[in-house]
Formats: sequence, structure tokens, C-alpha cells
Amino acid sequence: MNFDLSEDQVLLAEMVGRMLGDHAANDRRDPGAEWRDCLGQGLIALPFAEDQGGLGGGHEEVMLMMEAIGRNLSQTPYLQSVLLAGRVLALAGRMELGDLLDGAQRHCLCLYEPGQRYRWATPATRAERCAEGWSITGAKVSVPDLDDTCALIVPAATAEGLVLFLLPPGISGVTLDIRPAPDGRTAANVNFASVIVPVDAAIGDPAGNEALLAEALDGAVLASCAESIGAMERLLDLTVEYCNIREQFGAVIGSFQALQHRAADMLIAIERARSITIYAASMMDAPAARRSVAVSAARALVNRSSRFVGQQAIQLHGGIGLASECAAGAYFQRLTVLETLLGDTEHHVAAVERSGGLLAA
Amino acid sequence: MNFDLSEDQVLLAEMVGRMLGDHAANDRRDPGAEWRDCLGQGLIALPFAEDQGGLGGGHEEVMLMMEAIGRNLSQTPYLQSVLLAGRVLALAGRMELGDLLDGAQRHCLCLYEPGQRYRWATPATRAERCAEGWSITGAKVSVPDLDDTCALIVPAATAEGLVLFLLPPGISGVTLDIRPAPDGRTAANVNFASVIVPVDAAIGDPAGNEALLAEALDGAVLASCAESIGAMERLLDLTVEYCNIREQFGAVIGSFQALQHRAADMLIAIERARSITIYAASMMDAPAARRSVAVSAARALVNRSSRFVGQQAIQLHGGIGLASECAAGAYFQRLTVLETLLGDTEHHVAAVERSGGLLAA
Amino acid sequence: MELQFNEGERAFREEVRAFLLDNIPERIRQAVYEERPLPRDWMIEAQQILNSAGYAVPHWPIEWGGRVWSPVKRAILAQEIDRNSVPKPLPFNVTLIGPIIAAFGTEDQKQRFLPGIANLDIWFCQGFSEPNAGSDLASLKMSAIREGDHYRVNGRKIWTTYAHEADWIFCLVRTSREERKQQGISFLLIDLETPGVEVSPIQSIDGFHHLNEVQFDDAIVPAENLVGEEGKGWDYARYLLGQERTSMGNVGFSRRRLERSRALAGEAAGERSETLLGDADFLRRQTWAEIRLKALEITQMRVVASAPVQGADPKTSILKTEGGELLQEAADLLLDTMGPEALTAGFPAGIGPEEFYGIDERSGILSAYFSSRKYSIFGGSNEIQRNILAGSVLRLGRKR
Amino acid sequence: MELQFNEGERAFREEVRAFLLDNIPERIRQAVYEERPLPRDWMIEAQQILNSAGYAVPHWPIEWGGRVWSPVKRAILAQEIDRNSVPKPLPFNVTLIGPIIAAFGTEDQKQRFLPGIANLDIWFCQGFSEPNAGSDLASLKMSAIREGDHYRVNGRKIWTTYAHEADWIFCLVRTSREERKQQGISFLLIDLETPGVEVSPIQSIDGFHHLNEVQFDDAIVPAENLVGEEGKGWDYARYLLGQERTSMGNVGFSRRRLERSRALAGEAAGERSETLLGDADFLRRQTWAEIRLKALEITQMRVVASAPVQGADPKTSILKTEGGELLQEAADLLLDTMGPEALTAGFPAGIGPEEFYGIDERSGILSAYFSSRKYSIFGGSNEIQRNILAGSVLRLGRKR
Repeated sequence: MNFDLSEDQVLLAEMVGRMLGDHAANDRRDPGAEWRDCLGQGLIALPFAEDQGGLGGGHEEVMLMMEAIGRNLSQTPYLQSVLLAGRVLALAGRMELGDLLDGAQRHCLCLYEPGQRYRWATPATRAERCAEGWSITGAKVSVPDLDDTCALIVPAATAEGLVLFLLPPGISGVTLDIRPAPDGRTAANVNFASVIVPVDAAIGDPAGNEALLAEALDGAVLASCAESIGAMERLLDLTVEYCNIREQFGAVIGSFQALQHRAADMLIAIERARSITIYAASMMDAPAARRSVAVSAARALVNRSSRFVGQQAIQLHGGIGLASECAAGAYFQRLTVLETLLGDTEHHVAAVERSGGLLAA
Repeated sequence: MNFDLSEDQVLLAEMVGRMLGDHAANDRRDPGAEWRDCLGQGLIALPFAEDQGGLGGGHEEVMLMMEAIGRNLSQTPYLQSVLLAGRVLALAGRMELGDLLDGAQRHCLCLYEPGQRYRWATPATRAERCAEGWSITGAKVSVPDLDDTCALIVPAATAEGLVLFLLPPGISGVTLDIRPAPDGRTAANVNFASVIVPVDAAIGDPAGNEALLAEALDGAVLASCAESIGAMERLLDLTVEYCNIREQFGAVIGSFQALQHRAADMLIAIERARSITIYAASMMDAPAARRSVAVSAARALVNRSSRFVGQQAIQLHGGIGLASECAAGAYFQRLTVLETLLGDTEHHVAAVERSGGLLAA
Repeated sequence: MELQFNEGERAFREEVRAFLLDNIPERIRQAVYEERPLPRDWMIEAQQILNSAGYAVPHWPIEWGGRVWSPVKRAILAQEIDRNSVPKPLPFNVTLIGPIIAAFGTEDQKQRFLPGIANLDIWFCQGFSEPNAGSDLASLKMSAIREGDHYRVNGRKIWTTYAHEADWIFCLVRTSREERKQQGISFLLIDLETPGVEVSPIQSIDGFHHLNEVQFDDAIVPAENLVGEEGKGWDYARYLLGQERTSMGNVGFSRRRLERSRALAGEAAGERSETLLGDADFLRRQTWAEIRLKALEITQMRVVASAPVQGADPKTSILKTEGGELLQEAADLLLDTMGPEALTAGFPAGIGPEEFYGIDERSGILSAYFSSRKYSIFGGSNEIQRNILAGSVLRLGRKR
Repeated sequence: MELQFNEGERAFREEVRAFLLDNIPERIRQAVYEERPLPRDWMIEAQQILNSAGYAVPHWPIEWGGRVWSPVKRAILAQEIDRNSVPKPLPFNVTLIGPIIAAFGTEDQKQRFLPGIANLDIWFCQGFSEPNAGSDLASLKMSAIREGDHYRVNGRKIWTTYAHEADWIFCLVRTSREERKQQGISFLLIDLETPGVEVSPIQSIDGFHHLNEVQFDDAIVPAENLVGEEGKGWDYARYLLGQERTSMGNVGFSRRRLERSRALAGEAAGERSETLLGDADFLRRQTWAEIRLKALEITQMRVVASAPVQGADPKTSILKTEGGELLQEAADLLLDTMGPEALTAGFPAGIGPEEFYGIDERSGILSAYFSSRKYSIFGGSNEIQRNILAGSVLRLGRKR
């Protein structure tokens, strides 16, 4: 065992941190510019195999990237377009991955459906074969970072099983309802009314698509844990800084033991989150069932830590923590969104329970 | 609404507190002497109707009594013999209540069975009619405060339904396995091997016995809540006293804010317990189902408070809290026993859940 | 003891409930239920309906609209208002400035202000906190210098809820420097139209604008707007503490939220059962919250039914923290009913509230989750309340 | 990074596990599993078996029995010992006094003590805490006055685990009064047979006797029993902090308890399901504890695999508190499997342990529940650990 970063990993972390830090220092965030910088620095290509045009980075490198995104509250749609949609294209061996890597096209994965919580494997969205190829009808909800320039990947039930469809932007029959999300980003509900696509829009093999999606999703959940950890660490730093400046009753509030112990509990919560995430990372090459349980355990505990750290950061800030002008609130908001983005606490703990727990793991 | 004690109630509380306080001040506790004093002061007769030879006290008076028992860590078997066994005799209209009231006989109720947790209504202990009357075979566990001078009340399944049997002490076929309980009292497992009793040993009406037991049990659970509250209040007092004397790092430890806030949380937990117990008391005359839910809600929350208050009292005492010589430990032990005595937290919350919650209550 | 409502109390509850359901427009109750911010005129409309029935200021002196109702009845009224999704009478008006003016104001002030305060014809906001005086309120710096028949006022107030909707602000101001910082503080009423007074919005993390900063630059305030005596402002402010204890636990509000979380969880898909309410973990948390609510309702009534305590009543600190934590737990539960749809149920930041209404009845839930953090911060943070409990009640750290 | 055990580490784990299961008698492992106090000779027997395989003191210098194993391997060994219900090598011997003598003792002391300490031929107990020096250890008062070639020792030590079983005690004593109370403290080895030394039992709330008070009245201790230099005792004691970090999180022990609570809950009747493990609330708590255990196992390995930090390592404070809290949560879960039978499963108070063994395999659970409170008290209470985290790590309250 060895938990130290390699020299290359240190360099990567520094580079990403510097780049996203520069963007964060800007008063007006520009996610588009961040995305272009990521392209320019090869970060979009980072997680993909070299023979697919990627740089062959592994989960550890992705986690470094995501921690920096979390720490700098970057709004770049890396999780959505690289780690979810991009990973699906890569796992399915689709050429369209090239469009993502060279910046010609951004893709989004439409996973969840109205009223179905996190049940993505049995969509109500259906596709039927027709003369032109397929006709898709249904609805998806809460697709993060989706705008009308994006290509869509849409899982749908068919007579042959679960099929993933790749839809170009602007295709007829698709309507987007884009809404501001609580973290300053946007998310969209999407409706599909007899959307006609050609036969080759169907990605992968129906028999393997559920496993393919599960693998992409597990990788993305692991990455989201890293983002949460980066955000929590920075939020704790901000809180400590504030407590060491803010004076009440003639002393900095950081000198009050009750607040000190709260901050210590936040630190402990973050270390728990980091350790369980390392555990999940170590299980990414395990058989699918064990991999998924490990990832669920991680996201569950990261969620629990996130809620505690987010809420208590606001508490220690006091009134100013409730004002948007204070950075703490934006971290709290992003942490809250990350808690629900790819399975909430209830979802992931239930998954661990169904598997019989972690003692055998 | 009015939560003030009446003048009579104040007098009763003072009298009981003085009497049990005197016993508590004694180095060598003598539960027998406490029981005799309770008899002498009419406290055994307190909860029973006047036409049954009692003093007609209500649940409020019983709670005052039980709070004093908790506060003084009295080992008198009031809960067991008066509020459970005595109440069963009273509800069944049995003459034997007189023996209890005049001190001739102490009774105990055998409620639970091996491996069955708190399922008392469907006993595996069975009774069959025989020439002499009934023959009883089975086993009961964890009967508090039972010794070989006690008469037993034993619920058993029969072809006619749930029958309660009244067994005199020393009857053939009954074996007691008396063990020291963690609270300095004793409890017994009891075995019944073809115990022969006459027909008139059967108490009550099989069709009504479950309701009868439920009513007695609900009253006893409410009373046990009051005992826990008394014990918690005294334990908090002891803890505050200790924190105001014990010095470390040049100051009394009660001046450290982290410990102050812990003690505040203990106070809050006790107030919660008191309020939910008052709620249960207010529902004792409601229809049985609603009464039982209220009592379960009370015991669940009192349990939760007890665990927190007990554990944290030890924590604030530090090392000395782990030594038997320190009074805190004995309160912690009794509170722990009370948590499991008449249904543990899991049992009572599950009961509230099954009823559909408390919003309609 | 009498642990149940008596017949008169039960009848009163029915009467109140019937009045509220019959008279407060459904659109208003729906908005409150969904935790949408209400337009100013709806708030005024609701308070005027309540005031017409004597429900806005029953705790005031009778000559100014009060009623001879027991504290228990007043608590029943407060609970029914909350649990039936009726907007509370504006607390800054009816529980803060009204009683202060009634107790310490001049006859002129009473006649000039009290009827309007009760009827929300005059909207007051509260100017206590300052950027460097939050939990440590006595450190406030805003100054009011007497110059003949007026005060010259300079300084800054912060976290002033609804200052952008209000007509007047009541302020704690420093009229002289004294040894003890609690001294030299006075209580002043200031018309927000006064030149030199500027209100600027503070955007909240719930996506809305309720809070403000109010800046005073050489604002000239007539001396007749001073309440009571100079230098006694701290005492007047403390007088409010524990005055109106009938609704401190927010039990009606928590009940409304918990009823809603139970209802939404009964509709949402579950992880292990058909519905989320069937999922044991959600159900267990919901049940514990309901049990705690019941305890809190009784604690609230114990406070109400007991004689007011001189000085700080420990139970009010418990009511305050427990009430706030339960509102927060209920907000957590509401959030947890939403699953992935939390992302698109609606968040008003940068767009303005209007666009969100009608999209999804749950659009208020995320905002409510974020804004609920305030319950453990404002009005004496939970840390301050625990200091009070440990110090004044348990007397920890004080040798006896 | 290398987040999994490598092949050599996995092979080592199998080797250790096989040795333990083959060589430690079942009766001993059963007693440890059931959390019964072990007879003195069983403890010695177990440690001597471990020592024969080089498993008792692998972290010592090689010349005194240590091994050139990586910290990761040592952590694997510690975990396997715990999770397979093997008695830990006596910590007072192998992780406390042994390393101190090896680092600071004279050659004579090493030869005289170290082999016996490793093999538990000599049983040491720890004399640090005093009645008025608990968390504030530097306030200790026990005095040792140099008189020629010996010290005259007076004072009292408390909470000395196993003093009634031990042969020797190592003490922090005050050899001179200095300005700073951490100075003037020396480290002394005292034979418990010395006249003037009296051990008296402290009964614990778990019903057993492990703790003692040790009184010293003019006990005469040879000066050659001083370890290192006079006045440096505090430094030596601090040297221990963070030295043996391979088993600080008690992960093997918590795992054993959680395996048992899962097993017992699978046998116990449930409230809403057939078994308690099927009851959602119990299962949820069990699952969370398992998830936390997994995190703790990784934290333990992160501490082990990282280079030792000069001074206090923040992660050891986290390991200490998390490890202790998890043992406590596991004890809570074990208690909660018992239902009403908690009352008669067996409690040794007033009767002596022997009578309880064999009655019920669960007889150790209640005792374990009570005694587990110690994990957040002894060895630096959780409050002290959080002070360290807030102060030394987060640097709260310290202006930068």
C-alpha cells in the first residue's frame, strides 16, 4: 500500500489547481472558458485510453481533477460531459468520442425520469423501430449542465432491451426545459415526442448496456465524491479563516471551544469522506457488483459528511453565511446538489444494505 | 391546560422524596425496608381504586412516586409488583390484591419469553386442562425483582385463548434462575415443567386478557418513563456538581465551553423526555390503540434521552465515572436497564410507525 | 394538573380554525404552504383579515386591540395560524415594536403608531444587528447625537428582514459612550423615507431577497421618535425577551412541514419499497421528527401555562433551539423527498421568484432548506442559547 | 499510489491468520470473542505463543526481537490479532515501556527487562494518571526524592489497569519543582513488591475489577531504576505518542464486534421482520457502522503508510476518536441485539466473573457496553483530541 501521489500526479494537480484557481479568482465565472482551457490542457482527453485518443489517465488522476473542480467551485461540466457521456461513448467504442475530445461537440447523458428517483435501468422512455430507424418517446429529468448545443445520450426501453440513443443537438421532437439549479449551474428536463433517429444512433449492445451504464455511472459517482471532498476542504478552510478574523465578545470566535470542537468534527467528517473514497477507488477494478457497493458506500458517507460540513460551515459563519456574497453559501449549495446528483444518501445506503453490508468486502 | 401540581401532589412528592432520600443516604441499601416503608406510608395502595382497598391515586401521583424512585435510585420493586402485577390483579378484580396491599404477599408478572423479544401476547408457554385444573409448561425470561417468596402471574396460551395464571410461591414444577442484573437488582429466568394449578388460578377472561395486560403494561411503561426522568435529572445534577469542583488546567472543568454545551444538551434531552411523558400521561384515558401509541412514543424518546444522558454523564466525569464508587455509574446502569425493561427503543418506535405516526395524534 | 385542552380551549380552537379556513384566501394559504415568498399586498391583506377578528394582536393591552385570552388560548391561535398556512402577523410589528411602544412609548406615540402597526398599515422592520455586533449585540456602534429637537444618526444595520418592504425601522442606537457597553443605548423609531437612509439588498443563499443592509448618513430624526428614556434601549430590548412565548417553538410551522414531508414521501418512489414513506430509513426519521414535535408541543404548552419567569426563562432557550432544529430537520426531510428532481424543481436565483410559481409545487423546498439554516443563527444563535442554559440554568463553571 | 495490499502483504496476512488459528487455543479465542476477562495465565500463554513467532514485538529494535517489517505489515498483524479474537500483546509492556527502555534505558536495563517484557515474564502496569492529574497530566504530584543511591517515593497513582496482576509499574514522578509543570518530571520503574507500595482495587461499572489505585508511602526505589535522565520524563512519555500507530484505530476489534452484532441480530427475533437484522432501523445502523469501519480501516492505513510526523500527527487524533467511537457504537449495537434478555444475560458485579461463564455466551455484552465508555476518556479524552485538532491542526483561535 502507498497513498502518496506520484511525481506526475503532483504536477497534474498543480497544473489543474492553478488553471481553475485563476478562473475562480475572476469575478465573473465563465464556464465556457474553463471548458476551453480544459480542452487546451488535454484534461478532456485525460481519462480516456490512448488508443481512443485519450491520455490514459486513471481514476486517481480523475480524482485529482475533480478535487480541484470542487475546491475552486468550477462550473465546468466535466462530470457530466467527460465522465458520464464521454465515458459511455468510450465504453461503447463510438467514434463520436473524437468530437468530444477535439471540442467539436459536447455530450450529455439523460439518466433519470420523472417520479422514478434513481431508477435509470428500467426507463419508461421507449423506442420503437420504424421505417427511418427508431422513434423515441418519453421524458428525462434533471440533466445537469445541458444546453441546446449538446448532443444527448438517452437510454430507452425497447423490445430488444435497453438501448442508448445518441441524439444530435436540435433534433426535431426534443424539447428542453432548462432551469437554474441551486448551485448556480443549470439543469434541464427533457421531453421526447416521437423523436426519429437512424439505426446507427443506437449505442452499444442491448444485452450489455446496463452493465456499460453502471460502469460509467460508478466512475462518475467516485469522481463526484472527489469533487465533494475538494469543496468540503475549501469550505472548512474558509470557515477557519473567518473564525480567526471575526470578533465577538472581545475575542475571535475561533477561540471559543464549542466552535473549535465543531470545526474539529468537520475535519473528522472530511477525513472519513476521503478515506471511504480511497476505498472506492481501490475497488474500481473489482467485479462489477463489488465495485458498485464500494462506490455506494463512498457516496453515502460523503453525503453524510457533506451535509454536516455544509450546514455547520454556515452555522459558524453566522448571519454572513446566509448571504450570497459570502463564498461559504455557494460551497454549501454545490455540496447539496452533489448530494442528490447521482443518487442520494437513502439510495446509496440501501444499495449497500442489499449487498449484505461491507464486512465481507 | 395546567401543569402545576395540586397541593396534595406537592405533599405526596415531598413525603416520598423524604422517605426514599433517607434510604438513599444509607450506605447499605435495604430494598426490603424500603418496601415496608412504602407499605407503611400507603404507597403500595396509592394507585388502586378505593373500592379495591386503594387510595385512588392516578397516573400523575404514580409518576411522582416513580420520579422519586428514579432520583433516589431506590431498589424497591414498585414497578414490578405494584404497577404490573398489582395492576393486573386489580384489573381482573382479584381478591389477591388484598394480600399485596396488606403486605402478606408480593406478586410478579412474567412477561417475556426466550428469543421472542417483547412479544408477550403470543406466548410459547402453554397450559392444558387436566384433572386438577391446568398444567402449565414453558419458560419466561428476565422477570425483574423476582425472588422465591413471590407469587407469579404467568400468561400462557390455551385452547381458549390467552390465560393468566396466578401461581403461589414455591409451587412444584417452577424453577427460578435468579441472576444479578446490571443495575444492582436481580432478575430471574423461570421454567415451568408441567406445573399443576387449580381452575381458579386462571385470572380474567381469555377474550379480554390481552387488552387487560396491555393496559397494565402501558401504565407501567409510563411509570418507567417517570423513573428514568427522575434518574436523569439527578444524574445531571451530580454531573454539574462534579464539573464545578473538578479542576484541570487551572480551572474547574465546568468552565470549558465544550463541556457546558454538552451539559446543556443533556438538559434539553431531559426536557424532551419530560414533555413526551406528560403527553403520554394525558392520553391514558384515550382509546387503547391511541393510548399505546402515546406510551410507545414516550418510552422511545425517553430511551433516546437516557442513552445520551447516561453516556455523557460518564464522559463528563472522566475516569471516576467508570468506577463503581462514583454514583454516576449506578444511575447510568439503571437507566440502561430501564431502556430494555419494558420494550427497547426499536420496539417502541416500530409501534409508533405501525400506527401511522403521531401527526394525527 | 390538567394535561389536556379543556372544553373552552377546544371550542376556541375550532372557532379559530373555522375562521381561518373561511376567511383567508386559498391562494395565500397555498403560497404559504409551498413556502413561496408572499407579495407585500398579500401579507397586508392577510394581517388585516386577522386583525378584523382580533387575531393579530391579542397579547396587546386591551385598549389597543388586545384580548383577555389566556396564554393557552393565544398559543392555540398561533399554532392554528401556522399549521393552516396562514401568514403570521408580522412579528416585527406585533411582537416586537408594538409591545415596546405600548409599554414605554408616549401617549402620542401610541396613538400615532399602534393602530397602524396592528393593521399593518405601517410596516416596521428591526434594526438591531450591525456588521460587528451579531451575537455580541451590545457592541453596536450606530450613533444618534442629540442636536436640539432631533438626533443626527450615523451607522449601519444589517440582516434587516423586509427593510425593502417596510415603512419604518426601529433601531438600537448609541446615544452616549459608557463604561459598560450595554449602557448608553437608546431605542429610536426612524422613517425609512428620511433623507440619508439607504436600504440595500442582501441576496440570500435561498435565492431570494429578504435581507438588507440599512445605511444611515447624517439622517435627521425628530427627538419625539425616541422611545422611553435615553440610555434605556438595552433594557427595552431585553424586555421583549420571553414576552411573547406563545409561539416561540414554531410548533405549528414544524407540523405543517412534517405533514408535507409525510405526504410527499407517500407519493415519491421508494428505494426499497414502493414509496419513499415505505422505506424504513425515511420513515424512521419522519417518525422521530413527529415524536420530537409532540414533545415540543408539550414543552411549548408548559412554557405558556407557567407563570412568566423574571429574567431569562430557561425553557425559552430550549423552545428556541428545539423549535429551530425541528424546522431544520423537517426541511432536511422535505429535501430528501425530492431525489434527482431537486435539481430542477426550481430555484429563483438570478431570475426572480415569479417565473417559478406554477412550474412545480415543490419549488419552495430547496429555498426552504437553505434558508432554514437561519433558525439556529438569528435571534440568539444556538450556541448562545446553550451558553445561557449552561450558565444561567445549570450554573456550570460557577462555584457555588 | 497503490491502494490495495500488494501480493507480499496479502501473503503475509494469510500466514499470520493461519498461525493464529493454528496456535492460539480455541478456549482463549472464545473468551476474547465473548469479551470475558482472561485469567492471568491465559494472557501470558497467548503472548508467549505470539512472541515465539516474532509477533509480540515486531516494532522493537531487531536486537531485542523486532522484525524488519513495514508499518503496513505490522498493521496487518495487529488487525489479524484483533479480528481473530487473539489477546493483544500487553500494550503496557510492548508498546509503552518496552520502546521507552529500548530508546532511553541503560544497557543493563535493556538486558534485565526487555526479554521479559516481550515474553510477558515481567508484567508492567502504567503509573501516569493521578487523582488530580487526568487530562491535565502535567499536574502530577507523586514525588521521588533522591537520597544517595535511591529515591524515596510518595504519592498516588490511579486508573492503573492490571496493577493487581502486574509485577512492576512504570511511573511519571516529580523529582524537582520547576517553573513549567512539564519540567522536573522523571520516569521511574518500581517493583510492586517494594515495601510501602500498596495496590487497592477499583470496581468498574462493567462489574469487573481491572482498575486500581496504587499508593506509595516512603517506598525506596534504587536509583538504577531511573530511565534516562532526571527531569526528562515528560519528553519520554511524549515520545510514545504516535510511536506505535499501527493499531491505534482498533479496527480489528471493531470489526470483530460488528461481525458479532450482525450475527446476533441475524438470530434475534425482529420487531417488524423475522429477525432483528431484517428490521430496517437496526440494519441501517449496522450498515452505517460498517461503512465507517471501512473508512477507518483506510484512515488507519493512511496513517501507517505515511512517514511519521514530527510532533503530534493530526491523523492520530482522528484515529483515536473515530476508533473509540466506533467501538462504542458497536457496543451499543451488541446491547441492542439483546432485548429483554439483557437483564439476565449475566452481570458479574458482587459475584465474581467465574459464575457467569457458560450461562450465556452473551454474558460479556453488557459489561462491554459499560466499559466501552472508557474509549473516549482514557489515553487523552475525545475532548482533548478535538482541542488538538482545532488548535494544532486547524489553528483555530490563533491569529495568523
